[in-house]
Amino acid sequence: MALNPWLTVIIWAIVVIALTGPMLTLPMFWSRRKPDPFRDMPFESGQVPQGEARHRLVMQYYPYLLMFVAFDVVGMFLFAWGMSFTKIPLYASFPVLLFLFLLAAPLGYALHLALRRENW
Amino acid sequence: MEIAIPPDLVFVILAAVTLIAAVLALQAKELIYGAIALGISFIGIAGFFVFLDAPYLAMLQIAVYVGAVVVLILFTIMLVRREQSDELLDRPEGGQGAVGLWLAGLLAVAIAGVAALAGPNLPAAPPAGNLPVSSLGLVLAAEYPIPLVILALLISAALLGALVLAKVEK
Amino acid sequence: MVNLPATPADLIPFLFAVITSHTFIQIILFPGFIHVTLVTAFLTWYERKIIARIQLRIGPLYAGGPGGILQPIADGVKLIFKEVMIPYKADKPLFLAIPLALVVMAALPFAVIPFGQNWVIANLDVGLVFVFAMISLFPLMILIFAWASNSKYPFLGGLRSLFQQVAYEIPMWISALSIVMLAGSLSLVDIVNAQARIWFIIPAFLSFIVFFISVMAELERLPFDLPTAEPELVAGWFTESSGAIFMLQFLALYMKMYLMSSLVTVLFLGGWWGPAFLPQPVWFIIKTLIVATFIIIPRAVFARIRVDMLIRIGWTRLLIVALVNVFLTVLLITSGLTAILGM
Amino acid sequence: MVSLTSYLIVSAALLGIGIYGLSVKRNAIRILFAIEIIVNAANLNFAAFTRYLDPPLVSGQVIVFYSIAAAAMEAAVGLALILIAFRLNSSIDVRKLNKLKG
Repeated sequence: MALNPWLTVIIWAIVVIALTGPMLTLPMFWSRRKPDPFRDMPFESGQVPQGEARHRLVMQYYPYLLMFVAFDVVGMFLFAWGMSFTKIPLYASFPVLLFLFLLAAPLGYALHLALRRENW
Repeated sequence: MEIAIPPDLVFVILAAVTLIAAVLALQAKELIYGAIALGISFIGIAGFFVFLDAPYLAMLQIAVYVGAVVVLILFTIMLVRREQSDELLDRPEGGQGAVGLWLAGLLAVAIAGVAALAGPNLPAAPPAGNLPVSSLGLVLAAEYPIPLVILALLISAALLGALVLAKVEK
Repeated sequence: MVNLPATPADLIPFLFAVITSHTFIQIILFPGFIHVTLVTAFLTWYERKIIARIQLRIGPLYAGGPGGILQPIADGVKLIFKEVMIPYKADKPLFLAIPLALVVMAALPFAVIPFGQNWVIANLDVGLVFVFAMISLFPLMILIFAWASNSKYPFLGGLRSLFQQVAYEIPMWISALSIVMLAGSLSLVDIVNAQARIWFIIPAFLSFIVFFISVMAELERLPFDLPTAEPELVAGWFTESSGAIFMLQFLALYMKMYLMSSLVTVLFLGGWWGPAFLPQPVWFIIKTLIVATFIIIPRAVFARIRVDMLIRIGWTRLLIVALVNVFLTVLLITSGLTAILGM
Repeated sequence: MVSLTSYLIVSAALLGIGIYGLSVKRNAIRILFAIEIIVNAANLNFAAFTRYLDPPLVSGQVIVFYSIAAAAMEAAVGLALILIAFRLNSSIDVRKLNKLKG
């Protein structure tokens, strides 16, 4: 009776899409749809929207995104090591600890920047 | 319940999704759509990794590429985006498009041809389940310590460089 | 083994065999779709009731049943029949597709959550990483949705949501690492089985704290609900959604809350383990609801913090604590204390 | 069972798409897309060969691991560079970034 678990995951995804999709598509049929420039206007507390909506970007947090990419990779490496930590001899874990230790330098620099500068 | 789904069918669907999304990533008019198509292409590759008995790599692919790199790309696109200029920028000049197409097509056909010619001599697949997930961590930590340390240096250097580049100048 | 039907006469036995099969029951009924949506709907009612109690109000009352427990159904029916409004110049395909994708992303990890020894849809050997990979797609979806709605409040809210989830994802992963090291496996079933003697909250209390705070921030619950801060941003990244779109986003958010509560239960609170007079899934759901209560209560108690403070806390305090915790776990395992604790 | 050849053909097609993007596109972000596609084609090859060796060898997966990590960092640095180029030139057309040309 054992189905391949990945196949079960795919069936589960299909079931979810098949059962929630109608919630989105069916209202399209019965809901009244009358285009009206005032109702379709973006919400700005009753004001008429001015300017481009997609241009107010906060540049100041960009470095955090860069750190996120780096530590995403590090996290995945640590998981691969962590699940076999009890199965490998202890000395084999030293490179990983060295790996973490080496990463402390950019982390420290980034946090130093983050704490010293008020802008990010 | 046992439902026999031919693996070839799943493979063909995956390949079609991956390749079409990769083409769209380069050809979509709007850069944002291109980035989304790139993400879908990465997810297709993750599907191939599941097929190839490497589920951990598939999860790594989704978490790192789709969850982090595509987010960064989208954010950068929103920072540098300007209305209408993207499309003009990507239209090939003169015969450039044709030359590029020829070059790429020739290369791809040559490699695929070699692969197809070598096909009968290539090994058939051993039964699945020979690659338990935990063996990856075992090999990673126990057999490749030096690359791990070099990778730490690489990540440190890249992160420091990127941080210095992206520092807000006053 | 069920043979595909050859003649129309075989169709009914075939369908019967499919419907009564274990996989089908699991996918549709118990750990599957109906259970997940019902508990999610219950959570929305439960949250409103709890908050009302704390603030000396009564909360939902009129929608039938004891204490207005049918309120979520009334809300759902109302939202389904409302008009779907798409703002001017919004990116229509993305605006419609992202809410559905959010629900799918929130529902997919339930496939690997074990509600009992045999009550798991798919016991993947990379279960924990699968959950994290799916959760990491949320910031991307929210960013795309915020961009697609072409309006200022959703865009600002979406960016805040992106940075917040990005800041708290890494501490969450690294605090879960010590659980992986203690259990020696990524499969959630193995992780729960490793807690038969002692729950991991005891040897890994520090990572429990970090994980719980990160979960609060990932769920954008209150002290950390900046992306939907009502006074400044109206409703954050779902300001422009209406009708069915709003319902799907709401469903996805509460599904994610249920998911994260059950993840805390699996990782730290011993999953389905409990005295044998109740069946395993009941223990699991009781524990999960207790965790959900602790996630809900701060909303009625705390005030909101500033966005730069929020991000800075994630990167400076929690990440450092999580990394220190990894070293502590290494010491714990190598010193043999885990063997004394009977693990 | 799917044969190794089909994986190699898919990977070759991905490589072709990537090379086309590299040689034709002028937008720096598109060029980054093309590079990522090429790296993915290589990763697919490694994973396929690892799986089809008998007995299977985990080392190929480890190589993919390192490759994904390196490609992610490459994207981070590349995007930071693109951002700087945009701030200095207000354009991300790679053909306009030729100030250093003598």
